Order: sequence, then structure tokens, then C-alpha cells
Amino acid sequence: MTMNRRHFLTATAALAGASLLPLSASAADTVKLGSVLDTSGIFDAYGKPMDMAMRLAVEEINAAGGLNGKMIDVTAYDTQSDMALYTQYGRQLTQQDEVDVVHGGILSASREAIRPTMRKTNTLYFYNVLYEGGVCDRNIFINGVTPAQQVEALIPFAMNKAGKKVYVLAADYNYGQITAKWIQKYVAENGGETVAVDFFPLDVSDFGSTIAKIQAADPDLIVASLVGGAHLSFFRQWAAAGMNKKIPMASTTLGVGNEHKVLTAEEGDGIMVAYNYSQELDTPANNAFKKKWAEAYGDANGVHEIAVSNYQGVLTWAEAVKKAGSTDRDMVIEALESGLSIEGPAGTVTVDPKTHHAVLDVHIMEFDGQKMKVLETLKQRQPIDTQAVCDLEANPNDNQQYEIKF
Amino acid sequence: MDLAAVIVVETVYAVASLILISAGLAIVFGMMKVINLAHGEFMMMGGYATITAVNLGINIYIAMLVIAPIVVGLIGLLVERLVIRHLYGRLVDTMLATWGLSLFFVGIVTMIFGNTTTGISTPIPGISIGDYQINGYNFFIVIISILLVLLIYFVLKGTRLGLIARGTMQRSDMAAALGYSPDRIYMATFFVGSALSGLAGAVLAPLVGLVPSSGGAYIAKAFITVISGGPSVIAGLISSGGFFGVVNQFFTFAISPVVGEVALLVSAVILLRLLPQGVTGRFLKGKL
Amino acid sequence: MREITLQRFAIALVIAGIVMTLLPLMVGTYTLTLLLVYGMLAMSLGLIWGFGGILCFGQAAFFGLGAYAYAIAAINFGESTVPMIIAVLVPAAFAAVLGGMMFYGRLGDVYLGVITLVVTLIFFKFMNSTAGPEYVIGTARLGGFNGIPGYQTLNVPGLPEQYIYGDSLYYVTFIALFVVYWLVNWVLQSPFGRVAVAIRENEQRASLMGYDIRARKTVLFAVGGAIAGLAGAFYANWAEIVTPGLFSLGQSAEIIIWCIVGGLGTRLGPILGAAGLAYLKFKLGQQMLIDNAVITGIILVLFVLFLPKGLVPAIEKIWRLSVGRKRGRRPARSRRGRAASHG
Amino acid sequence: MAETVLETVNLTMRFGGVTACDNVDFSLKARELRCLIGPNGAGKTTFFKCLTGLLTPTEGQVIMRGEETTNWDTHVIASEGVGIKTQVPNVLDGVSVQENIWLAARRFCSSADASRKTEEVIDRLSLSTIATSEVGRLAHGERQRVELGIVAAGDPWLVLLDEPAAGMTSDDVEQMIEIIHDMTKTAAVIIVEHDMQFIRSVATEVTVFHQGRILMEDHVDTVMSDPTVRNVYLGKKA
Repeated sequence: MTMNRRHFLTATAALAGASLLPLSASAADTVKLGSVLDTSGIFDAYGKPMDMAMRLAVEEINAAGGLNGKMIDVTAYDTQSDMALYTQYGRQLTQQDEVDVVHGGILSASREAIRPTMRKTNTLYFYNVLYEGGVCDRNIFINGVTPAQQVEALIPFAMNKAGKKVYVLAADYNYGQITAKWIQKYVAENGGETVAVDFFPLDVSDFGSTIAKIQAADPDLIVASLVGGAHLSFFRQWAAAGMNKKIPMASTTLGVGNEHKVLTAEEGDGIMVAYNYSQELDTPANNAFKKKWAEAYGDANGVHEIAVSNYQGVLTWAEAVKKAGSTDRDMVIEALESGLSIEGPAGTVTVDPKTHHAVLDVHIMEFDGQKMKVLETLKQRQPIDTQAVCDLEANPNDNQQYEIKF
Repeated sequence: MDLAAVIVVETVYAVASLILISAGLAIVFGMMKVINLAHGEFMMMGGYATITAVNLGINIYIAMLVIAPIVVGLIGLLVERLVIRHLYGRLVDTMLATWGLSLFFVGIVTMIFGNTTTGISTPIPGISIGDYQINGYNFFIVIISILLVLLIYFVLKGTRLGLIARGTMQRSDMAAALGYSPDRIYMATFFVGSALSGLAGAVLAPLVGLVPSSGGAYIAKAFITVISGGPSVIAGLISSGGFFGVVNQFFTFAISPVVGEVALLVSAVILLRLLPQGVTGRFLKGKL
Repeated sequence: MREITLQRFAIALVIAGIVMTLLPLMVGTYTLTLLLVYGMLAMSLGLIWGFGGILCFGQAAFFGLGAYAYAIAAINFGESTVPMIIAVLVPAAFAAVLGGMMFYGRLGDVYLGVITLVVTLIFFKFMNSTAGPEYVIGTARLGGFNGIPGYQTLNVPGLPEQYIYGDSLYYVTFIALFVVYWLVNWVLQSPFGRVAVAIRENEQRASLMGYDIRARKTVLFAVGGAIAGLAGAFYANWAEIVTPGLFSLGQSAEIIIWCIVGGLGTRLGPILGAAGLAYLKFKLGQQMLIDNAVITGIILVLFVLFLPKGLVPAIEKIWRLSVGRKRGRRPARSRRGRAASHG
Repeated sequence: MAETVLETVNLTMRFGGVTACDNVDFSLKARELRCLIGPNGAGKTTFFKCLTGLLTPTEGQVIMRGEETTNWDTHVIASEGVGIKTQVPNVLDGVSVQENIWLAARRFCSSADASRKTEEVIDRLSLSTIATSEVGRLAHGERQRVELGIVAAGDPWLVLLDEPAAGMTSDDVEQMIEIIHDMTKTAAVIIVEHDMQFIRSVATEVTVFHQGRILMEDHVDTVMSDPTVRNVYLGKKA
């Protein structure tokens, strides 16, 4: 959204007027954290563990004495997998509940629905999800893996294993569209050829014809950026046709919502992925985290990539509030931009001051018996895709999502 | 050449699955002039019944072909007794009430099973056609659909029950004249229709990731197929299922799955504009 | 007659004014604006279904079309006045074409239902698959699943810098709803509206009287489309993002439920049904105990079974039995749920 | 002699293999009162429906006041000043008697004139006691009368009535006959009827249909005494 200055000013003025207490004067004894996630509806496989992770992080912080002596108070809304409810609850959080920070949003659509509201109302916003990259906005911090961190590592690895002819399947919305372009770019850079790119709306669940088309194209490798429950059918039907034994597959999304545990071992085995987190990471930080999760929720089977991202996002924000000694938006942003870093279950996460994205570890993995087996670990990767287009230190007023161009 | 064979198989499969997902709705509509908008949810519950049974260690074929139809049929029976029977003869009201029921079932299943994608894998391995691998389960669905159509045909044509049913289809007071309580016949019909919906949902479950809202994907297609087919159950199902299946697959292969779906919908609008009583309202009149 | 109408208008104006000022004391204007938008949307279906006997399963198509038309036009024009007009005209024109096709084709109720439903599905599928950069109208990307954010929202006509938002948007929407409500009232009292009721009651008789029912239904359908489009435009201004979800079957279902619960064939019923149920849904969204859909579903089933005429007629009846009888006023026309069973 | 206002030429209507109307040539003069009679399935109602545009004939023409109306829609024929009453009472059940008649009158004049016309018709058909009642709640005879009121409200020059006396009490019938005679002051009237008692009391010219054709046309008394007619039509009764 191109921000209109006048609009922005009047909106802020009106808000300040409407709220008797200005935002900075959080004289109350609590710090207010707002959360908007799909904890029901078709995306709840992503949202529920994210919600649990957020609450776990808040509990820990409160148990350790809170932030600067104040307890964190959570205001959470369930957006029911309905994009329209994001704007509604987003505004409720900023205008009625007047929270100090908002963590949330899952699909890129939901992020774009609330980002303008957050910016307009000067509410600090954390989007803690793996995504297509390119968002450049001083008010938002993103700690999810971006294509340069993920695709750039995954594609050469997979092509090395499988071959040069790549067939791309992607979800038909901005995540899929942009990620597909990144995939094409890295395929070309590694001397391969993209034979076809097919996009599927999120409700497509019959892939019979696609599977026949893929065979007609006869690629060496499939790269799938498919999203949500309906698209899971593709992997089932692929395996049912016996294709999983014939053509290797890599995915930029499968496993983010623990899909490898929904698919059977026979269906999933061998699919290559690259993420920041795996339950199988055998590090003291991860083991401790899984133990805490199990204590809070029974068992740690539900933990997944973006739940951990959300957990790390809350920790990062908390760290910055402590460092700033305040919840004032500008002071917290300054603290975050100082190159702040935390140790999360998935390793070190450092805020990149230039892009407000994260520098983090990426693991190349393979599905094996409903687990994600780590094959290779790439330490502290920079979000170079966004860095190439976005520099918030030089242009703090930039506000757009860049798309890769060829 | 192999690709052509694959396309033919996929098209036959598309037709068969349309017939399968529409059969339960068609019987209820043909016999009772009731449009059950909770049909998709009945299918979804058939899927869940199957998955639950399989997870309990029951053989997948028994789960699909026996348990799911019975469970969903019983749910249908309950629905008929509690809601539908108060609304006979009020077409629009039954549509609204069953729409309400569909929301209700989505909610209930969400509360019981959670809103996460579940599923089971297909029990049949892939089959090779020349250089192509094809989902072997497709053939299973085609066979089930053919058996289903034959079964409906013989029941309607060859049994006393079918005679009563056909009489009721033409004139609802016929059954009463023959000395059968229409109330009982409607009850039985709704049970059978629901059971078929459950069967369809069960048989399709291994192909899709199942969520409580899965029913929505089926109802529109089933609704269109049944209405476009018109008053005759079998002839209507086969003609409109055949037509839409071919249109859908043609555009799917030629362009993309989305265009295939849109082509199906557009052709439905055109078809209904040209034949406002459905295919069998105009042609094949009086056929089963 | 005329004096009574004027008097009633004056009373309604005063009541509306009081309601408009009191409501924000109880509920936030942000939520209220949405309830008003839904009220207007329900009124559009209430008009064509309750008074014209046309059961449209796809009223959401016109709502979504209005919202999208507004968003696309607003991006291209950068000023909201023309887009608001376009957002009314585009759905109205589309409804006229679609309605003409259906009514001149003499389609029965159920077939009409299927076609409107299918058209909504087509919009939904199409809009969902427009994420690619090739789907552009003027300078506006259609955006696919993500929808279109970041367009010019409502401004004072001619002054694109003077935004109407927040509380002001609530007041403007309220006034718009009031104006549309009275326009609908006026239409219903006019010969056109009375003939529409005649067509609902008995199509054959209406045509034996010499009325061209196909043309009249088409016009009524287009009017319904226009109102739904206006509601869509206000929605676009409220949400500041339009998504394909506007075309979803669930949205169409909700509009029908609002009308049934509020009372079909009444003027106020659909508006109250919409506002009440939307508020309930909003409140339910904040609890986790019981799934939202369960409650909506049960409400619909119970109403169809036990109160098919809806709340407003039921309340009217109780009112008449307890108070109204003494005053000997002309009883409000009872609808006997005919429209519902006719479809 | 008055001019011919309605004429059919070779009017034929086939349904599949059945020919319901077979080459019917028929004509009617202004302000004439004519009854169509014949046994069940003789083609009277089909003929009637072809005249009103409810059916489009397979062959032949319908000509009204010199204009061919064969393929016209019902509402166009009706708005030319043809008042039509169908076999089953066809009224607007959910609204008042007044509203029914007003709507019929409004097609041909302004709202104010329609209101005047409504009062006049209500008066003429003695409907004033039930003027504000909802039509759906009235007795059968009253509903038939309301429908005649709807027909009369349009000031038609041609009135087509399909079984107006069906299911009425003798008092009702008497009143009905009076209304019909009243109508013939300004309009030609065609009545499709079974009830010979009724036709006798109307005392008029009749056209006898048999097997889709016109068997004979004459005054009711002549027709009644004709042996052929007695044979095909009244044979069962006699």
C-alpha cells in the first residue's frame, strides 16, 4: 500500500485522540502482546502450534520476571482461516486493545492484509513465517526463511542428486508465484532447465491430469511449493501412481506444517526440503525446548518450523524490549536494529538491520520414516534476496514488497 | 499413444467420480424431490468413518464398503427423522435446513477430529501404461461406479422395492395407493441416499487430504450434475456426469485444472439455459 | 396517504438519528460499520427474494463484484467518487444480463438457484487464479488469493486527500443504509414494487394481467445487484482489502441465513438478521469452546423448522396480540411463508 | 352486423402423436357471447390456451382485431385488452382483494385512475365486504368472483373464461351469469364450460368441440336437440 502522508497523519492523530492514554505512556503494569493466527479453519495445522509456541514463550518470560518488571498480557484472536477477519482483528488489536506489539499472520495474504494497519497505527509488527521474501517496511520484522536462504541451498542440492530437468508446481498466490520465480532463477544458475511451471489454486485437490502431464514432460526433478490441506492430495496421488519411486522431489513447503507426519513413510520418504528447524535437530537448545513444550502440552509432536519461528520471534522482541528498557516502538526498533541476536531452538537468529529480516541456520533435510533427517547444515545464512532490493537504513520510509524480476 | 491412453483413463475416471459423488444426491432428489445440501458433509463423514475404522485396525475395504455407508446411513436416518420429514414438499426450506445441517456437521467434526488434514494411503499400487505410471486406484473407483449404477438399475427395475420406488418417483401418492406408507418409503430412501453419499466419501478418502470442510468441494459438483441430469436418476447421472467429466478433463489437459473446473461450471450454465429441465427433462424422458 | 408517509418518514428519521448516535456507545464504530454493510447486503437479497420471490444462491457474486469494481476503479482513478458509482453500476449491469438470461430462459426456481450458485463459484475460482502479473486492469493487479490491498478509500467527493474513515465512515454508511432503506420502501410502495409482489404471489396471474414478468424480474434482480454492489463498495472501504473470499459459498449462505432469521418479506428483518448474526459470529470468534459453524448451523435449522417466517414477523405478531389489537390498525400483511416455499 | 374481433385459421396443436386441436377455424364478433362445449379431451382447453398465448400452436393463426397474435406472449395479448380467467382460480393469494383488482387495473391506467377503477369494480361485483381480506383466506366462490373482478378491471374488449362456474353454489352461479351479461355490454366473451345447466341459463350461441375439431356451431337449444351432439357429448348422461 502506498502510504498517503495526510492519511497517515490524520489516522495517527485520531488514534491518539481516541485513546486517552497515548501509546507510549503504557503506564499500566503489563506489556500487551497481540496475536492474530488461524487457530481454526483450513490453515489451523499451521496456526495452532504457532499459538502454542507464542504462549509458551510468554509464559517463560513471565516466569522469569517479565519484561522490565512488567508481565506480558496476551490478547489473541482466531482469524478462522478467513482473510477478511485479519483486517478486522488487526484493527481491533491496534485501535481498541492498543497492544504494544503484534505477532501473527500466516499466509502472505494475511500479512498483506494487516501490514498497512500496523504501519498506520505505529504498532510494531512481527511476521514469523517462512515466506517469499522482499517485504521492505521499517515497521515489520520477519524471521522466517526466505528463498535465497532456502531455495538457493535446496535447488543445487536436489539437482545434484536428481538431474537438470526441473518441473515446478506451486500454489497460485503470491507466495507460490514469487517462489516459483526464485526456483526458476536458481535452476538456471545451476545449469538446469525448468521444463514447466504449473500453478494450483489452494482448493485444487485432484492432480490426476497433472501427474500424467508431468510424465509426458519427463523431468528429472519435481519442485513443489504447494500449500495447505487440499494440496496435500498431490503427494498422496503422486505416491499412489507409484511416481515417488521414479522421479525425486523437493519441496519448499512440505513439512512446515508437519505434513511429513500426515503422509505415511512410504508416501513421504525421500522428499528433500530445507528449513531452519527440524524436530530431529539434536542440539541442547532444541532438546530443552521440546522438553518444555512436552511439559506444557503433553508431547512435542506438534512442533513445526513456523511454530519455532513464532517462538523465536517473541523471544527476539522480548530481548529488544529489555535492551531498550521500554516498549516504545521507535526505541524497540532501534534496539532490534543494533544487530540483536538470540539463541532459539533452531540456533542463532540475528536481526539484519538493513532488511529487518533474519540471519539464521538452514538445514537441508530428507523425509525418512515420517521424520526430517538432517543431511547438511548451512550456518548463518543472510537474506540476500531481500538485501539486494531493500535497505531500510538508507530508505527508512520504504514501504513495499519487492518482486524478483528477470 | 500412451499419453492418449492415459488421457482416456483419466477422463473415464473423471466421469466415474462425478457419478459416484452425485449418486446419493440423485436418489434423494429423484425420489423425494429433496435437495440435500448436507450431501458433501455426508461424504466427508464417510471419509472420517473410514479413516477412524482403518486406524482401529479394520481392513480398509470393509471400512470403505461396509462401515462408512452404514455409519453415514444411520446419521442420515437420524437427520430424516428429526428434520427432513417435517419439511416434505417444501423444496426451498429443505435446501435451507440441510444447508444448516452441513454447517453443523462441519463444526461437529471439527470439534471431534480437529481441523487438520488427515488421510490414509491408497491400498492399490500404481499401474504402468507403456511409459506412464497411473494411479491404480482410479480403476477401483471406475469399477465401483459401474457396479453402483448397475445396482441402482437392477434394484429399480427388478425388485418390488424398485417398483414402489419408481411409482413414488412419478407420483408421490402412488405408494399410499399401493398400501405402503410414504413416510416409511421416504425414510428408507433417505437412508439409502445417505449411505451412498457415505460410500462415495469413503471410496474417495484415500485420494485426498481430508478436512472437515472437504464436503464443500463436492456439493457444488454433485448439485450441478444432478440438476443438469434432470428427473431420471440413472440416465440423468450418466448423461450429465459423462458430459461434465469430458468437458472438465478436456480443458484440464488442454490448459490447466482451474480452466477445467471453470469450463465445467460455464458449460453447466449454458446447458441449463438451453435445457431448463435438465438433460432427461428433454431427452430420454421416462427412462430410469 | 401522502401525509402519513411523510409523517412516518419523519418519525423514522428521528429514530434512525437516535439509533445512529446511541449505537457507538455500545459497540465500536469499526464493528458497527461492518454490521451496517451486512445489513445493506441482506436488504438486497431481502428485496428480490422476500418481495420478488427470486431465490438467489449467489448474492455474494454481486457483493464481491461491487467490492472488486470499487477497488480496481479506485486504484486507477485515485479518487473515490467515480469508483463508488462504478461499484453500483457494474454489479447492476451484470445482474441485468444474468437475470435476463435466466428469466427469459424461463428457468425454474431450483435451476435459478444452481445457476446463481455456479456463477458465484466461477467468480471465486477465477479470482483465486489471478495471482500472476498478467492479470491487470489498468494499473490494478487482481492479486489472486491475496486479493487487492492498498487502494484509495472513501474520500470527500472531489478532495482525494480528505479521507472518510473510522467514525466518519460509520456515519456515512449509516446514512447510506437509511437512504437505501427508504428507496427500497419507496420502490415497494410504487406500482413497480406492488407488481413485483404480484409476480411473487402468482406469476401466471401477473402475466395474465398483462405484466411482462421476465422484464420486471430482470429489473428487480438488477436493483438487488446494485444494492449488493453498493454494500460491496462500502465493505471495500471498511476492510481496505478485497479478497476472493467475498465470492465464497459461505458468504452466499450467510446472506440467505440472515434473511430467513430476520424475516422474509419484511423490510427491516433482513437488516436486523444480518446485524444480529454477524455480531454473534464476531463474538463467537473470540471463544474457543464451541465451533462457530455448529451454532450458525443449529440456528438455521431451528428457524426453518420452528420459525420459518423469521423473527420480525414473530415479534410483530406478539406485538399485535398484546398491544396492537386495541388500536385497530390495519394488520400488517402476513406472508405465511409463501415466498419461502415458492422460492 | 358487428365486426369480427377474433378469428383462428387452421389452428392445429399437436403434442407428440396426439392432435389436440385439428384445423380449427373459428370466429367471434364484437360483444358476442359464445360457449365452447365438448366432452373431456375434446380440445377446448387446448384451443383456449392457444388463444391466450399459454401455448403456441403447431400450425395455423390466431387473429385478433385484424392483427396476428399467434406467437405473442400471454402478457402481450393480455395487455392488448384481453381479460383471461384460467381453469383453476388464478389469483394473488397473499394480498388483499383490493390489491388484486388494483394491480389488474393499473396495467391500463395511472395509479389514481386504477384506484377509482378498483372501487368501481368492487362495487359492481359486490366485493366490498371482503375488499380488505387476504384472497388466500376466502371461500372458493369468492375467489372466482375476485378473479372475474381482475378480468373486469382491465376494461377488456375480449374476455376468455375457462370454467367460471366450476365448484360454485347456485347463488354464486346466478351472480356470475349476471356479471357475464354485464361484461357483454362492452366485450366479446368466450366461455369454456362443461356444465350444461350453466350454459342453458346463459342461453347463447355454442361451439361444440369433438376430437379436436368443431362439430357444430349454433344456438344452445338447437345444439341440445341435435342427435349427433347428444350422441357424442350427452350420450353418457342421457
